[in-house]
Amino acid sequence: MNRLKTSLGKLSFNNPITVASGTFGIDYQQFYDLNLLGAIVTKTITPELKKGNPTPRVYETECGMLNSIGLQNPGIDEFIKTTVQDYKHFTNPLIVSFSASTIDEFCEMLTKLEAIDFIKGYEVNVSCPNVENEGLAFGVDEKIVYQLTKKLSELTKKELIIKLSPNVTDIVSIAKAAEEGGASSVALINTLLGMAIDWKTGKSMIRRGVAGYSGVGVKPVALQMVYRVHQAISIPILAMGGIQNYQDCLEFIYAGASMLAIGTSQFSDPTLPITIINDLKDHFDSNKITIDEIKGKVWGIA
Amino acid sequence: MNRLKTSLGKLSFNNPITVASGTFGIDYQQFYDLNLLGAIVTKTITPELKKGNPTPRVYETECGMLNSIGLQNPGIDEFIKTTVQDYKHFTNPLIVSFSASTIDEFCEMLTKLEAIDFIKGYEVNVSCPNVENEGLAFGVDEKIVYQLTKKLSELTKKELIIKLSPNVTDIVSIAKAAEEGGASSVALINTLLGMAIDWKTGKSMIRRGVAGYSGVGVKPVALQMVYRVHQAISIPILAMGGIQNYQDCLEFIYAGASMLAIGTSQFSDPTLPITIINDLKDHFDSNKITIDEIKGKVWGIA
Amino acid sequence: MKDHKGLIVNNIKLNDHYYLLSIKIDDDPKELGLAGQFYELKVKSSQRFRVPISIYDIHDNIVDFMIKDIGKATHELSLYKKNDSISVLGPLGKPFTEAINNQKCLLITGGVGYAPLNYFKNTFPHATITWFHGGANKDEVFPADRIYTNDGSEGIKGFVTLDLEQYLKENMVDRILTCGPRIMMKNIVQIALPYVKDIEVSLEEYMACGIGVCFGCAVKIKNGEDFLYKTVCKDGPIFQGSEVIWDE
Amino acid sequence: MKDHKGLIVNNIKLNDHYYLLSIKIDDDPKELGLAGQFYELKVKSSQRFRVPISIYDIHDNIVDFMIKDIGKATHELSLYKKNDSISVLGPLGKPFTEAINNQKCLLITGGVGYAPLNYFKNTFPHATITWFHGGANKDEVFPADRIYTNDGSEGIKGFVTLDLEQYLKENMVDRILTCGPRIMMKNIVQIALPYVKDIEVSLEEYMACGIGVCFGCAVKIKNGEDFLYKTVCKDGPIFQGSEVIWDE
Ligand SMILES: Cc1cc2nc3c(=O)[nH]c(=O)nc-3n(C[C@H](O)[C@H](O)[C@H](O)COP(=O)(O)OP(=O)(O)OC[C@H]3O[C@@H](n4cnc5c(N)ncnc54)[C@H](O)[C@@H]3O)c2cc1C
Ligand SMILES: Cc1cc2nc3c(=O)[nH]c(=O)nc-3n(C[C@H](O)[C@H](O)[C@H](O)COP(=O)(O)OP(=O)(O)OC[C@H]3O[C@@H](n4cnc5c(N)ncnc54)[C@H](O)[C@@H]3O)c2cc1C
Ligand SMILES: Cc1cc2nc3c(=O)[nH]c(=O)nc-3n(C[C@H](O)[C@H](O)[C@H](O)COP(=O)(O)O)c2cc1C
Ligand SMILES: Cc1cc2nc3c(=O)[nH]c(=O)nc-3n(C[C@H](O)[C@H](O)[C@H](O)COP(=O)(O)O)c2cc1C
Ligand code: FES
Ligand code: FES
Repeated sequence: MNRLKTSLGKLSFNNPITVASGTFGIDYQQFYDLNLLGAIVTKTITPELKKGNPTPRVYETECGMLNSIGLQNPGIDEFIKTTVQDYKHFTNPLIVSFSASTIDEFCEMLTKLEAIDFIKGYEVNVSCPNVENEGLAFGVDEKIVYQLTKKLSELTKKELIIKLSPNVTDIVSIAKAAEEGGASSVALINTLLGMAIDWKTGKSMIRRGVAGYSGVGVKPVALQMVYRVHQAISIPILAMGGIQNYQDCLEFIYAGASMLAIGTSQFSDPTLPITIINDLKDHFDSNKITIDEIKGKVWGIA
Repeated sequence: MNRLKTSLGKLSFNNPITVASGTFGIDYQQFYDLNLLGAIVTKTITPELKKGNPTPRVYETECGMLNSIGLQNPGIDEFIKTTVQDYKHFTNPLIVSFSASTIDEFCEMLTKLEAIDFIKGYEVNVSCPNVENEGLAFGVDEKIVYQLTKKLSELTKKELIIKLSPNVTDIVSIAKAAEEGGASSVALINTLLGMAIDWKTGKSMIRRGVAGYSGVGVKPVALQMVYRVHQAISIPILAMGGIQNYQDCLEFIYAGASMLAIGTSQFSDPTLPITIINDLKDHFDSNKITIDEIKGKVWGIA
Repeated sequence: MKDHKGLIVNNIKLNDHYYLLSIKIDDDPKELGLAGQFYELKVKSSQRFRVPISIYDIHDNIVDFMIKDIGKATHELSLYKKNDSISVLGPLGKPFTEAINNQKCLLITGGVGYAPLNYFKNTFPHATITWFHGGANKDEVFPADRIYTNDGSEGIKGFVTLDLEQYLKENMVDRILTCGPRIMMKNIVQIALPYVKDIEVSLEEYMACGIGVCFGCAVKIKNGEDFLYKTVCKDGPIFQGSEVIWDE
Repeated sequence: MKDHKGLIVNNIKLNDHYYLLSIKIDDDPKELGLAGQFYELKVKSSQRFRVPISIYDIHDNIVDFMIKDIGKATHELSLYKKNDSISVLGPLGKPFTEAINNQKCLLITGGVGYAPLNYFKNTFPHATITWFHGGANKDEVFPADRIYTNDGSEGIKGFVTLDLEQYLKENMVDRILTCGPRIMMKNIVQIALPYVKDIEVSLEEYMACGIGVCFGCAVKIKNGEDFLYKTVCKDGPIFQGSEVIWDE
């Protein structure tokens, strides 16, 4: 019996472990068989090539890291021609992350991706600036999240995951908007906004100043958001934010996650996703429980 | 020459180090002379006695802590009668933190506190639920922050600090609202919303579930907010969030802080504020710089 | 109360789970603490909070702690060696009430709850002390007048409260002092209160500051018909059992 | 490229700032890496990122690293002792182009930039190698044909580029290979490019993944009139100096 079986809205997985968009690439196949992952999530692509931000782009903080990659990617056409083809022969579900600066662009991208049968789902990155809304991120405005999701959900029958930004006053209302718009699941959290400065010189450690904060330091925030969102919506949750080991995964499952992504922690330990899968298997087997049995079952709250 | 001299809007301080509301009490005088602090900030008080939340109320996470004290305090009248009297004879400025659930209550509290001449300033905690606005925190709504600040600023000539919540989409607009309303400075950040779960049992480590996250794990977020707020407003900033040593203070000063508060880090090291003052003095003296000379002078951002 | 730089002078393994850590503190021995008080030990594995540990004994300027290895901090402490230094904050909290001569004290402890009562016993040699101690199994057992284990591996099989009512019917007891699992202390108060009014319990709660400023370590204490939260670290850890609200 | 469990076999202090760390890796010696490639070492003081360190030399299945103690990770590594184990990920990146027989190679290094070129020199004994090395002071100096120090405490006083143009005017050089501070390499390219087209530079950038997936370690590389970002860890660290956009 596979106690690790899980699913998002329209996709089933052999285990609940996947990778966080932008922290993963085909190169990891040098370390393990990528089919062992519950699913594969690719780095966010955009309508056109993006060069990315000036450097320094990454910095390690006491409890995590900052990144300011600036969505460097070759653009959707090149992605379809080359990058995505590397994933053609894997048997686990392939989820493609994408982003754009207008709702129309999002729709055009989805249409292009729909043509590729081995893509099984989409993760829609709504943390990017919306040029039609004063450059505010799509993901901070529930009305726009609803509109965007509605349009996209009408264009596909595949798994449609909306990946939420944590830099909002009320993530619950944004998650609800995604659900109402027809998302089949939500992913959270993307990076928090953070910063670091060299105390000796006053120099920003990241060229762009403000950057994305991830890693173990964001875990309590991610867990809180997963919990609150799970209380409020009925579509499944792909959770991420600071996961370092199988114990962290269990916390997120208790909070309401159906699926988990490992991001930052891969950098120092490339085979970590596999270690976690094995540890989870041991845990579930020896405790004779399944994911569904404990999902969202956090207790002791009054 | 005292290179550590600094000020907020209407108050000058011998050094930039104070304590974060709720993490400090008169008991620390058993460890050092409280006059050594740049200023003293008391725990938030409310119009009536508050019993506080059920326990567990505190939990240590990998990179910080969660708290769910629930603003336990004896209420303003008892505070005026007893607690605040303990601070009568200190020579450094005393700043009193207070909070309420309606704007009128805030104003009534301020009026009561105005009668006490040795209170030199106020820190207005706007992270509490606003009963007139669906129980949303005052601090998430810029219009309400403006209204509240405006009313309070008309009632006092003392230092008026608005303490901002980081759990918002756009802290900059909230800070601007405080400035426009007549605040003489802003304090940030209060705690992020966080959570922790016992992975073995699924039990919430905090009885209320969601709690306030503080400590080193929030530092990148705090720094980012201080930086962005400093870019946008011209009143001074009292910064806090994960400060553990004088290097952290320098980061915040470069980001734009005029004054710094130590919170969580005191718990494992009660004399930490004094250590930090001494270290800062050494640093500023040996580098022959003053706070004003480096304040907000972060560079290398493009 | 001070933040002392302590020096480990001994760390003795008592069994697989328990050890006795002896720390030399350069201060007036009379200032080192009273029975029921505790220290907050600074460890590397817990950077924000310290570890509250009761005084097990004091001789000259050495404070003994009896510690049970249950997690990262208590495990780290088990590895400390002679001559290691450690920052210890204390003594903290309110002690047990002093025992007057010949006062008949019944001590009831469970597991590591043994620690603070050991110091009580040593502090008041002229009190008349009877000690019931219970634990899950024989690793949890230390010298006492009556021993109980859940699994019967030593002493009487059963909870430490097994014969309590019987004992109180047959014996005059002035005071009960107890430390152990909350459920044990709750049962003791329920059983014993009709016989003994003065029951001092030693409570535990997660702590942040340890000195009474943060209100983290709150426990519900009766306040007329109502209740209020008191702090274990400053108002306690010793409370009157009759005043604690046990049901939560 | 593998995540190896390495075993420290030696850690020799060269001077107050530099040490030579030798790590045994159980793998085919031929797979352990080429000159210009590097490893990512896992340390406790840096939990998220590893520490990129160039191959200084390889003999049998022992990889030597020359490390400068400049911060927490490099300091931690200086304390590792024989028989400690360490996780090392590599070899990573693209190596220097191979040297063909008798090819006239001018190596120019600054400080710890000495390391990768040392392995280059050892790898191609039949190349004709001239080596200029510079450093701030004599602690930064290692065996070379010409030594420069900023403070004149050893060799010629001045930057390593002091006589470079003169030398290139007087000598035929097929290739230049350089590793050191960015500003040094930038100057070298500016001075030498009129004389030598083939200048390989070894770049540094903060790294997260180390294997080319995160695009953290980007450097600006010319792309016609425009530019694009390439990764130091996978596309580099070796680039043609003429293709790097030096002004940022
Ligand atoms: C007043 C007082 C006196 C104590 N005296 C002793 C003693 O003499 N000997 C002894 O062995 N133990 C004693 N304890 C319990 C001891 O403090 C805990 O066992 C210890 O904190 C567990 O830490 P850990 O990291 O090893 O375990 P973990 O389970 O890993 O604990 C993680 C964290 O949880 C908290 N925590 C866990 N258990 C407790 C607890 N019971 N009370 C408070 N916080 C807890 C701490 O913050 C700790 O850092 C006492 C507790 C209190 C409050
Ligand atoms: C391809 C490559 C090869 C290298 N080869 C060597 C070598 O052979 N010998 C040697 O001594 N050093 C080498 N370095 C530099 C070495 O990686 C840094 O000195 C080291 O990361 C500093 O870490 P720290 O924690 O000691 O210093 P800190 O200043 O405390 O660094 C903090 C963090 O900053 C980053 N960082 C700091 N400096 C650098 C840097 N120059 N490059 C990349 N990241 C940095 C790291 O993420 C580090 O964890 C190389 C760097 C690269 C990119
Ligand atoms: C270097 C880096 C690049 C990232 N790029 C993307 C991206 O392209 N698209 C996206 O949706 N999230 C991106 N993220 C966010 C992660 O997918 C993830 O949401 C976040 O890092 C939290 O998880 P973690 O703490 O496990 O890393 C990136 C994160 C990092 C560290
Ligand atoms: C136990 C605890 C209690 C707190 N109580 C209050 C409070 O009463 N009022 C308030 O404005 N902030 C309160 N805070 C927030 C702190 O003042 C501070 O804003 C926050 O902890 C971030 O700083 P730090 O990371 O240094 O702790 C509390 C924080 C903690 C940890
Ligand atoms: S732990 Fe802070 S009041 Fe007890
Ligand atoms: S460090 Fe990730 S691409 Fe180079």
